[in-house]
Amino acid sequence: MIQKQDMIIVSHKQIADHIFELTLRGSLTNEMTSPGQFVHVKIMNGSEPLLRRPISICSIDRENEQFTMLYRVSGSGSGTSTLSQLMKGFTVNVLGPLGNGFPVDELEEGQTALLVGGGIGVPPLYELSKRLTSRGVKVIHILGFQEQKVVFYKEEFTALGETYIATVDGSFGTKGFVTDVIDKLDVTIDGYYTCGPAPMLRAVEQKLSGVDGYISMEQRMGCGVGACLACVCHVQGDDTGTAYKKVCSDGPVFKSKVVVV
Amino acid sequence: MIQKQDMIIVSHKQIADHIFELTLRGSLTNEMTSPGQFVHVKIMNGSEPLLRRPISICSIDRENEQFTMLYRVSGSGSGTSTLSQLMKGFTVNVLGPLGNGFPVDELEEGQTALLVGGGIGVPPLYELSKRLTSRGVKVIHILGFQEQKVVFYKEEFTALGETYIATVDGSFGTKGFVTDVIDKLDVTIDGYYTCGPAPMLRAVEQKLSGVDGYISMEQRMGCGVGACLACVCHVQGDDTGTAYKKVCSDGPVFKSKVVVV
Amino acid sequence: MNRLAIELPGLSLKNPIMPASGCFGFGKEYSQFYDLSELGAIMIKATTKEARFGNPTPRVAETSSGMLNAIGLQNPGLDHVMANELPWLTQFDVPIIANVAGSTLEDYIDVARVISTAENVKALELNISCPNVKDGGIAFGTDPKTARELTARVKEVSEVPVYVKLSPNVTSITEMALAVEEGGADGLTMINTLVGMRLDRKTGNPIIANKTGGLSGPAIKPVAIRMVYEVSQRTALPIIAMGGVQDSYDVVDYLSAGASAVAVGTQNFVDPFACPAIIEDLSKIVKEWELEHILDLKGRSWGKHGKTANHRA
Amino acid sequence: MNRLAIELPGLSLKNPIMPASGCFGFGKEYSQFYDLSELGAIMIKATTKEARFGNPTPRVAETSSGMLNAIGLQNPGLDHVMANELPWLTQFDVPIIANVAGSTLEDYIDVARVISTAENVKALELNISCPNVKDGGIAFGTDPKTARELTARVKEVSEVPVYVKLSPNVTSITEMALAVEEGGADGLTMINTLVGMRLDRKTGNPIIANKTGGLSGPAIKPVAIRMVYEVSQRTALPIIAMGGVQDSYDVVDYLSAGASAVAVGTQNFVDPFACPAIIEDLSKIVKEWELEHILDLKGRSWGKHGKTANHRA
Ligand SMILES: Cc1cc2nc3c(=O)[nH]c(=O)nc-3n(C[C@H](O)[C@H](O)[C@H](O)COP(=O)(O)OP(=O)(O)OC[C@H]3O[C@@H](n4cnc5c(N)ncnc54)[C@H](O)[C@@H]3O)c2cc1C
Ligand SMILES: Cc1cc2nc3c(=O)[nH]c(=O)nc-3n(C[C@H](O)[C@H](O)[C@H](O)COP(=O)(O)OP(=O)(O)OC[C@H]3O[C@@H](n4cnc5c(N)ncnc54)[C@H](O)[C@@H]3O)c2cc1C
Ligand SMILES: Cc1cc2nc3c(=O)[nH]c(=O)nc-3n(C[C@H](O)[C@H](O)[C@H](O)COP(=O)(O)O)c2cc1C
Ligand SMILES: Cc1cc2nc3c(=O)[nH]c(=O)nc-3n(C[C@H](O)[C@H](O)[C@H](O)COP(=O)(O)O)c2cc1C
Ligand code: FES
Ligand code: FES
Repeated sequence: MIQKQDMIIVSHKQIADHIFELTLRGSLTNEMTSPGQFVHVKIMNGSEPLLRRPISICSIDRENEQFTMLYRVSGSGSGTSTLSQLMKGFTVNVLGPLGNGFPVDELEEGQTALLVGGGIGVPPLYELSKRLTSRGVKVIHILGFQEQKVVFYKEEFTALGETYIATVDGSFGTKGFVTDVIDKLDVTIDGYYTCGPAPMLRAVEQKLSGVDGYISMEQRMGCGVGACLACVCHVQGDDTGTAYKKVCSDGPVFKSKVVVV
Repeated sequence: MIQKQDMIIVSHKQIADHIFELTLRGSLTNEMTSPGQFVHVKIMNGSEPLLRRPISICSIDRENEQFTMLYRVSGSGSGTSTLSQLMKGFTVNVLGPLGNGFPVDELEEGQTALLVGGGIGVPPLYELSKRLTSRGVKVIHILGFQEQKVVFYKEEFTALGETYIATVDGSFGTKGFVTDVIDKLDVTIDGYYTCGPAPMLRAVEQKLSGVDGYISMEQRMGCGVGACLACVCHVQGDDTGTAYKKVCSDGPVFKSKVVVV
Repeated sequence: MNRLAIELPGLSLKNPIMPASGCFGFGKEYSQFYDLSELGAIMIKATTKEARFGNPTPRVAETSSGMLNAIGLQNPGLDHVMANELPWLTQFDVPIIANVAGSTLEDYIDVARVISTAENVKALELNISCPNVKDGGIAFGTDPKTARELTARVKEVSEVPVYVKLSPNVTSITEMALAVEEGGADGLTMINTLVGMRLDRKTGNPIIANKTGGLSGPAIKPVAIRMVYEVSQRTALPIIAMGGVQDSYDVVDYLSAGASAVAVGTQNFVDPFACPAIIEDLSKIVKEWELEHILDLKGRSWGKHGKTANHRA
Repeated sequence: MNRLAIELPGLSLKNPIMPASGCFGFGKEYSQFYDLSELGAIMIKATTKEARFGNPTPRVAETSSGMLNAIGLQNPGLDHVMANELPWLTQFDVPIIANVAGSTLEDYIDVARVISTAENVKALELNISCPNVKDGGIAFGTDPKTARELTARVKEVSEVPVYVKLSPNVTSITEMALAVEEGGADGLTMINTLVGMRLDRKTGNPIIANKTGGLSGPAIKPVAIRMVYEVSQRTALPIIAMGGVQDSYDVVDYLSAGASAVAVGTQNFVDPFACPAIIEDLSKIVKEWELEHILDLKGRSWGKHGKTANHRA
């Protein structure tokens, strides 16, 4: 069930250049079912900033009724920059969990999953990876970033499985894009999961076209619950031009080849 | 000199129903010269709330470079309600000191000053009273409030001189208005100083028409520095209708009988 | 007596609060949050004759205390709305106001004729003010003569009362209001969005794919209040007002300005529970302020001009 | 080369930033904060033939990300401005744009004829868009024919180039722009305020004594950007843009939309140091973005339509 709740800031810290890790506590956590879902965050009371911000759930701690999200501060004066100033003890109003996440039971114990993340698309793969590994699925992570100073969660992912980092400028890991790493992989992939900028998603979908996969989409949102039609995308193979999916409520995760990335 | 400064919240607490006491530190304090001046406070960065809030200086602590203001939270969603949530350690942007305060050297040692305040017009009289008493002027305070629960600074004023409280509903002190207390006073007043709602100011000016006095005006403001002409008032005895004074920069304190209250 | 109930042409409202068109879909999504029967009414998403995909994305952008949208009248088309959306809504005890859009006079007439026959559609809202599609009726919304004509023609075919939704992007909204009143409108809804634009700081390109969009939210409330204040004193038509409503005090403002009911748009996105929360708060206000009826507030801002007809139930 | 300097009809600007009329008085107050010679220009408070007290108070009210004002063209009158304000401003090395207001065609002509002779007045700004006084020229600002006529007549008497300040409260601001262009205007300034209103929650009465006021500040920026975007692509006239500018990125937005210079209004009240801060930040942007000139940004938002004349110094 989608709930709305003032959640308490349990911890809030910067973990890379412009990247923050925020942990919130509240019973809303109990509603979170699948990795890849997101929450819609109201940053201050009142009218400024007006709209909620969609942020992926990065990890869930049921026991302590808390979950963590990672977010990028997009510039001075942005909503996320205000968010980054809120301190432990304050509350943040959360609407969620929203949308449909990555299915974790499509792969069996012993099979291999490839998780491909780009930039601020990396966070939702973390809870996913925890779920997959706990089912005995072997995970390979390929994480792409612009440059070294924005790399985050390398240790966390490495603890769960093989982890490759690519940076566009080569300042860390492989120089280039996540697809450059995929090219060099020499294993059989039974399924893939990807989240990141659209060009990356397209490249991954194309490169792994023989494999079943899941793609998490991003789109500017109004309501986050399927009512405003701000976040629609076209459907592959639709001739009428009027078929559509809503990223917020039909997605954000779609089976590959379903929507036009 | 008027300055603009991010000042640090040194202490911030509620002292009566909806009434807060806020102490700020910063070198801007050194510019504060006369009691009755005010500061213009920007409550949050960004566009909401947009305008600064004019708040009187209540007391000045030069030694520690800090000053105190008292303010009333005017309702949920108001700027002052947001202000009241800011905690020790945060900063508030202050523009000031603004305007012209009460002259303290018009009265000699041994003379008697009557200080009449109404509601949230009481605060500036506190620094004024400290200055007057330190010059050996005898002060009598008459402070009017709506009801007991919004009464504040009774002890502080009492420590400086005779203090009468009037409440409209009689729940504390004399029942009625400050003018009811004035009626009962049996002393010679050498000068008066008053700040509060316009009807009170008018009543005081009329009742003490034989005495020299100073009146602090309130008006909705834009700029606070004399540029926008939001805060004008008419001038007594002006036939042209075009003469005016600006509350922010010509006032807020005017000699009695100068402006139309 | 229900002190919040209101009678307007075609509409018996439990309370003066309803979600604004385009901000509530056809109700399904918000039905997970509360019982839609709590609402005064529901203004459903604009319906056109044929299904429309609408504009390319991005379709929304945030601005200071506001948002821009250029959805572009995406909707499943008249037949689908008649066959699916409206029947689904009959499970709730709430009148539906059907927002009707089109590119030509005939489009409006065709949609109005059919949709006004649905059992739960109690009124039409002619959207002659959508700024986001070239053929979205905005031409009807800026020219008094065309607006009057359109209203009159739709009135001929509609089975239910017709409200006309006015655009704020005009020199005189009062002139438009008087024109549609002459055309036979039963009520007014106002305001639709102001045309605006936001650019990406880095590239300088418009953020919204459609370039311009409609500005809604608290930023436009002062403009909307002024227009309701002006129009309500010049026409006899009841006004359902909207623009930047966030809480019950905003509703009080609109009633004070002269509206008879109030719609909530953008705030549904900010808080999906906005409408029931406002309704609850209005009940409290009526009690605390000791009002016989919420419409005692109607037209308070007019000063000495006296009161017009009110619409208490 | 000064990468911020701009040449416009009558105006050699050190940079594209100037305070907007009515938000800076005649400069005296802000001269305590910084050297006014740093500014690109100064748009002084509207001047009318006779001294005016303006409207009763309260004259301002805050709204979401905006403010309403109804000052009512208070000013000391033409003679006083000529004898005191303008001579005082000659101590600064900054061109003055004189905002001219009136109730009749003759008023405008009389003020323009005289004020345009002051040595530091390098351009006039015809205020045909003040929404706050019944006789404040708004009639000129909403009717294209009258606006064209007024422009033409003022042009006949003015010693300096004439800019016309457009009102956003019209159905088509482009139509107004084209009309004054036809009338011989040398440039446009836009936008003036949107007419709005705020009510007191408790009493329901308008907060502003004049009832309605002009809405300014960040709330109106999306509307202003859209209008500049539209008008700049349709006229050859340079535009000095305004509406909700808070920082240098807002200036970038206006230039991208098609403006040639930018005025700062309400933000002066929020931060008296706003103008010099923005100018400094613009210098940084020019460097960081490796622009040859700030006007390289002009019209970036137009897409493939190509560029018009720019106004680099
Ligand atoms: C399903 C989903 C999951 C996401 N998960 C994460 C995450 O885990 N971590 C993270 O840092 N970011 C995530 N994003 C992107 C994040 O929503 C934006 O970066 C953020 O909204 C930008 O807000 P701002 O206050 O920084 O920027 P502003 O410029 O102040 O935002 C202005 C408006 O534009 C919208 N907006 C701006 N950029 C984007 C964008 N890229 N996508 C969607 N809306 C945008 C904002 O939501 C806001 O409405 C996710 C987006 C979606 C759709
Ligand atoms: C010279 C001067 C000194 C003042 N000193 C004090 C003081 O020491 N303590 C104190 O509590 N109050 C003082 N006030 C009044 C104080 O400025 C207002 O109560 C406050 O601005 C209200 O803001 P808000 O955020 O609570 O209300 P909101 O309703 O959010 O305010 C909206 C707008 O209206 C303006 N406004 C609302 N009420 C008033 C008012 N009564 N006077 C002026 N502007 C108003 C606000 O400044 C703001 O621009 C003083 C006012 C003036 C002019
Ligand atoms: C995303 C979105 C979609 C809208 N779609 C419609 C629509 O289909 N038909 C219509 O008449 N108005 C539409 N509107 C306008 C609203 O109904 C309303 O008039 C406007 O948003 C002002 O109210 P608000 O400030 O409460 O949102 C839409 C507004 C938004 C934000
Ligand atoms: C208090 C105030 C007074 C104004 N007076 C005038 C005026 O005298 N003449 C004029 O042309 N515009 C006047 N304006 C409009 C501004 O010049 C400007 O066009 C408008 O405020 C939008 O810019 P902003 O959002 O940056 O304030 C005034 C605006 C304000 C806020
Ligand atoms: S964000 Fe509103 S439908 Fe997806
Ligand atoms: S507040 Fe601007 S002149 Fe006084």
